[in-house]
Amino acid sequence: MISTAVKKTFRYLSSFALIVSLNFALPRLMPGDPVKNLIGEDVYVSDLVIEELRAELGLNRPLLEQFLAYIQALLRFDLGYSYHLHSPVAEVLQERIGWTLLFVGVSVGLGAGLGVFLGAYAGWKPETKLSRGLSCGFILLSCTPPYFLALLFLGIFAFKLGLFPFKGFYDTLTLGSIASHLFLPVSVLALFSASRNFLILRGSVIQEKEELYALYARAKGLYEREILFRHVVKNASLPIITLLALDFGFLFSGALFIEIVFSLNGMGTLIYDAIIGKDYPVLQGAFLLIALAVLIANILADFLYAVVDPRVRRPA
Amino acid sequence: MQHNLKKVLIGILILLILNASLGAGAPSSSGAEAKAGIGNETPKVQGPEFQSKGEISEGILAYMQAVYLGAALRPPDEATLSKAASAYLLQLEKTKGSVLKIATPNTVKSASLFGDYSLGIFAHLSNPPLMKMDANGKLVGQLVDCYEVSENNTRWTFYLKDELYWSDGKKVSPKDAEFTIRYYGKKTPSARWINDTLKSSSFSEAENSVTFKFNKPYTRINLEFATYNLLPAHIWEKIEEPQKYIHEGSYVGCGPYFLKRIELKAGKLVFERNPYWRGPMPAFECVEIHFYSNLDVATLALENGEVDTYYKYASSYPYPNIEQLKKTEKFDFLEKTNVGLIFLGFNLKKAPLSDRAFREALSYALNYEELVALETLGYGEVANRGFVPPSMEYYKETEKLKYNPAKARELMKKAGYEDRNENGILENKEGDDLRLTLLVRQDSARTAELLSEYLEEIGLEIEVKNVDQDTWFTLKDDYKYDLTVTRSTPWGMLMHASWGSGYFDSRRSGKGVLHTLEDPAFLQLCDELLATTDSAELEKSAHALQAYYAENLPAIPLYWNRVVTPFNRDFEGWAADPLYGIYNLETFVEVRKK
Amino acid sequence: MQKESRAYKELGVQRNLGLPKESYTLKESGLQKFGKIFKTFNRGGLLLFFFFFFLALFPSLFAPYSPSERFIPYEAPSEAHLLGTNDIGNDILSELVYGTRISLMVGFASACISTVIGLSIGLLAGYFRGWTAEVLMGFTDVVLLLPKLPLIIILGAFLRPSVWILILVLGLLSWESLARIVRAKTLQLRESGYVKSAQCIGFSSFHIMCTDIIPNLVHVILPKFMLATASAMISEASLSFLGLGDPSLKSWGIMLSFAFSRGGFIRDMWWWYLPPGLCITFCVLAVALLGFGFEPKTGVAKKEVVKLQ
Amino acid sequence: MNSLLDVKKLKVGFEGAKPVNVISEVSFSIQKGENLALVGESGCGKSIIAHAILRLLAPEARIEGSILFKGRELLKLSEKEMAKLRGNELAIIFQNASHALNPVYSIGRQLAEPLRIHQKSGKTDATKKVLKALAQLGFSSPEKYLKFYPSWGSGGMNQRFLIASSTILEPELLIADEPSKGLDPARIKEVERELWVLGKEAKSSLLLISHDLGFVRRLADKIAVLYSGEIVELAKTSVFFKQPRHPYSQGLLGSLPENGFVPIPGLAPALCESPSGCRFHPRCPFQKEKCLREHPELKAREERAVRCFLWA
Repeated sequence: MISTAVKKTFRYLSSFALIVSLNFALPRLMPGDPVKNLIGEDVYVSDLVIEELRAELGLNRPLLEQFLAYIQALLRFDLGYSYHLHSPVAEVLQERIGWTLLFVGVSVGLGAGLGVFLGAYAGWKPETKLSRGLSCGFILLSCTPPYFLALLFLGIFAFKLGLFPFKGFYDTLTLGSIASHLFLPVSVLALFSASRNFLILRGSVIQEKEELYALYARAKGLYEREILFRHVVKNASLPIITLLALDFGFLFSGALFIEIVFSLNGMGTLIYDAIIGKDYPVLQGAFLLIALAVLIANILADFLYAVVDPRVRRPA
Repeated sequence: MQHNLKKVLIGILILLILNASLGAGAPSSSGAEAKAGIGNETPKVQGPEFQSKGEISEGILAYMQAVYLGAALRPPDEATLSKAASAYLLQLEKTKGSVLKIATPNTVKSASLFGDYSLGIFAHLSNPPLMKMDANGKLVGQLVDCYEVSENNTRWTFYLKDELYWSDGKKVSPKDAEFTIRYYGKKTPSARWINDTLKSSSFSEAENSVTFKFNKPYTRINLEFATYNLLPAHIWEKIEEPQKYIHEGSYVGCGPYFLKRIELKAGKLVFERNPYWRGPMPAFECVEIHFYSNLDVATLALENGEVDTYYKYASSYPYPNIEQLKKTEKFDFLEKTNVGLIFLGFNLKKAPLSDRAFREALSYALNYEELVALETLGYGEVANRGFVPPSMEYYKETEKLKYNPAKARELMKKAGYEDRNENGILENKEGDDLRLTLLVRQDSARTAELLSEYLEEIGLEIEVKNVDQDTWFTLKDDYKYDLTVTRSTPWGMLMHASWGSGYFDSRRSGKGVLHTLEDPAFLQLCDELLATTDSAELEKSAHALQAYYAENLPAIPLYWNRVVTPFNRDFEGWAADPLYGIYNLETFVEVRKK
Repeated sequence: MQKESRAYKELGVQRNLGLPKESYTLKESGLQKFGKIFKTFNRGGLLLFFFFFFLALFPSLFAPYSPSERFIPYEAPSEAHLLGTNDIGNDILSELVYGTRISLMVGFASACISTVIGLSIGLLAGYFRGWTAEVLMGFTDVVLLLPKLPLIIILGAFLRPSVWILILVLGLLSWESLARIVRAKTLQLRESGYVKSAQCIGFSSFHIMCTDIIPNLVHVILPKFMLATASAMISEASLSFLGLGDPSLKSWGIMLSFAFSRGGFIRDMWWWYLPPGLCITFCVLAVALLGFGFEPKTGVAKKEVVKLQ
Repeated sequence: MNSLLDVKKLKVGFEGAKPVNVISEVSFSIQKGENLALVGESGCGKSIIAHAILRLLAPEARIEGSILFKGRELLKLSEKEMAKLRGNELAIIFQNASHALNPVYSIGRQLAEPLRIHQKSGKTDATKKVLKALAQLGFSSPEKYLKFYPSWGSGGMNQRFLIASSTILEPELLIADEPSKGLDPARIKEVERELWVLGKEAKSSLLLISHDLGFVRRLADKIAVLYSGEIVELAKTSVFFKQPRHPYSQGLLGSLPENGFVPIPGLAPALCESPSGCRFHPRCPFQKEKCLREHPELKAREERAVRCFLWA
């Protein structure tokens, strides 16, 4: 047991180290020059000034030197300074990650709950019209591009029915305003993660309900629903744990489109602007944060899996 | 209602006394003017129900001087004064809490006045630049009454307007103007030229003027000073690193409104009426700029009335969405010919585009009417060979571009480009097929489709290369293309020697700039334009430049489009200028609900 | 994780030969299981799939005009143009029909690439424990943690933009989740009786993998293949929304992004943006229904009998 | 005579592509406190009868005849009423214990479940009962097993957990489906003792399903031999073992190790294709021409019922 834990941590550490260096290399591989981006489109600036700016941002040093400086700064938890947002990257990320986690976290929670509940029902009675309808509905959902659904929702609920505001995390910093502002984006992202969970869980319940323990539960006197929720669902939702961890990366990029449509300035738009504007420190910081989040999500999933499924761990 | 009125009355009296004390404290200038005005007739207390605070306070001032200081003045009778004061108070009361909302896709990304490009533009309302461009493209003073240029364009003197007050009550002094220009010069990379070329600067409180002495002649200073926001010296002196100064709270401004709050999370800027603004009183207490990162969402917000109008820097309201707005019958449209335009740029450093005859023949291959119809849905017109649109100063009428594929083929043949091996593609003089790369960015993908269709019709093989923004800049700078579709912004057209010369002059570099023209005749024309500020000479050189374009076709303007700005019908008083569209002081002071 | 053996199979095995559950029975080997599964197709999915396949092979039969022909722009649906015309006047129906081939190619080709890579890495990592597994899974973790968006831009910028580059990019970036699931499943299958017995009998590990483990992975691979096709098509559409796609591709994804960027949504031209969206959805629905076809059918008489003898 | 369980002319068939009937007209009864054993080779339908009694068959099953449990007709009960009975008065022990227990829940929770469902008893009081049941089954320190999981223990331990779980409410009728399957002789002894103790203390009667005759001999009062879906011989244990009448019973006893380990030739027919006439005739050493054509009735005489023409 100890050796697998050591091996696993070594594997995670090495991949994380590789990610850190890739985070450094990736932005610099992208075409385009951050200094030119900084100056803006119409302005004429002499080359002297450009060189001065490049020196100021430390981009004139050889790559290796920049890389070492980046690593040293990282060890001091200093993520550097954003070129475009003019403030330390750590602050920018801290402010944005809060809102994005709220928005993505709630959607993932809702999505998982909805997906598991409806998936369990659809798996338990696959022949009924309702579960067939649900299956096709959720397949349709999982195949529509995220921004397509977001725009449709906005068009119908915010524009035609005028039920919800159009943009921003809030108008005034009150709970009511945040809730009404985030209702549509959360429902779109929740439907998305629900559609992925639903499909996986439906298949899983169909297999699990054939198991002998389900029959024995019935022989113990449990009635229909009780068998499903007291016995089958826990077994069937094991793959959901790994799916959520795997999907964590997808949810950040999926949220990007929803953030663009609903004009929420969360992590998605931050990364998109940084890519367009070649804001290296922000890119490095944001990718590091996402890699860390996905890594923690996976470690958490492995741990949670061991807690939920005793077969994986030896007797306490 | 009664209770509010009483409270406001007391408030206004205190303000006036404060003003009066300030006014008295100020040196003779305002006093003299007041004396001259009062002597013979009652102060100007008439006109529309809006009294500008300036007139009222002068009236009361004169009354106080007559009653308490025994000045030999005929005090204005109480009736007109009290009517004016109560009208003013009623007006204040009525517009309490009224908000003008503007939707814009130019999102502000960080609360740094110096760092964020869009915030710099929107801050014009609270910290207006010294100069501005009027409706027909002429540079006039905004916070400045007039300006003088002397010693062959090295000494510029600007005379500030008198009744300008910062929103914290202090009077605007020429010291602020001098500080602002020097501050920009030192702190922002794009204004570094000021730092290098400014020899000396001085200001005089007496004439309320500021003078700048440069070490070499500059003719475009009036244009440059239309972009630097006037900053209060007593606040910004303390800020060492403006680029890194993040501040979401209120900024002190001297415009009709001051920037109260920047709320990035709610996606809006909030401006509030400047209590010390002495000009005509704006009709709205607040102006809110709402950012929408998606164009369609912004148009939806406009349609169902969440916002009153739409503004995007240097471009029009999306043409396909206009028809939808018209259906709601709630909107009027302000149309002005755009100073910027979409044009087909040529790589003049590489055959066959370096050959003038080839470019001439090519100009006949493009179906301009269809381009206007499809790209601007009718909100545009076929351009002239002179490239410069009529909305620019000293516009010269030149020959219209014509679509005639037969003539295009004929001219190609005459220029020596024929299809000798009958494979449907013309060959160049050395005999190999003409394969041209058309480099385009994502937003002009459709235009590229149309252009390649037209050019293939006359026998040229076009390979369209769709690239993202940065790849376009790098490939353009390395001249790795034959044709490219790109756009010019109003500010870009005015750059360098103006009339679009900034885009072609090979001595310049920059993101949007093609720098393809090395022809000495063109360079000489540019230098002439840069050397003079005299309007007659400017006109002559401008016309020569436009004739040069018509003659040599360094680039073909695809169409001249019109900047369309929709606004809610129950508003009136919008004013637009070519540089910043409706986002200018005149609009915010004049605009009212019907 | 699909359970390794179902009640009926193991009851049945035990009954017939009276051997303990762990024994190897030729009758139930992986290969035959694979054949049995393939027969149970879902008719709806098959029909839909072949309709799109046929559409991709012979577009000229269905399309009234050639996709590049231009008429009056922004026209509403009429008999001349069943789905109206787009912003530069192309007939939307013809563009849709001609877009099938490219969309199917992008969707399925990248799904195949990601499935093949994911399957092989997962299988190897699952079957051969020890160092190879660690290295492979480490590599998968790295790809999992890599941010997708910049990679797409870099690959797009360096290589000449073409449909094959897009397929390669989409294929290379979506295999890691399949690899992890296949590895977990292979670890389970490796422990099961018939694999151990096959090893005792001396089959080569490659043979064991092909005949026993892969057929049992079908239940894992097919739903994943469906999800991979769906996400490939969606990413292609979303890329163009961000302005990173290749507009000369004329696929459904590009049509969808032009519909949104050229005023289709605002002018309520649902006949412009709904059809490409629905085509992507139904195409993936076809694969999904095929996927569901492989699920064990409940209530088949013979199965019950075997279960409870 | 109020027998505990009275099965009359039970017929079980399955719908589907090719409808097949599996059990044809089986009748037997169990008195209170009496143990009956259903014996037969693999594939003769023993388990199907057990599942039919508890109505655990799949929806496609067609069940005719009647099953009276304490006078109530089980086939008429709704699923909800049936659920109240199962586990409470009528319980079953499945054959493969490791799969019958839910892998992700602890033994403590699974054992307490019948208590919480049927008697709505509180957590502490349920745990007390569970500990008592575990002690009864011979677990030295039962607390250790509350947080135990099925995957941690051996097949034998799981078997005892399963028995504890099915008998915790002291059901009146306990059906044990192959409890001795796959266990070593020592374990079989333990299971035998546990079932015997249960019979004595809880006065619950037992329907034992097995193919292990030795095991059945010690536990059952009456024996019914099943062949290809029908009962061929029904008799008291002592009488049966002394003198089996039906050729198949004789064959079965003959195949015991202590009787010379003589196997019955041929294989049991699959349930869906049963031979004509007497179903045992292809393997019967006393096969007569009549046996091929007619199908013998089950005739009861001298405390025994045999379905064979020899038993006239």
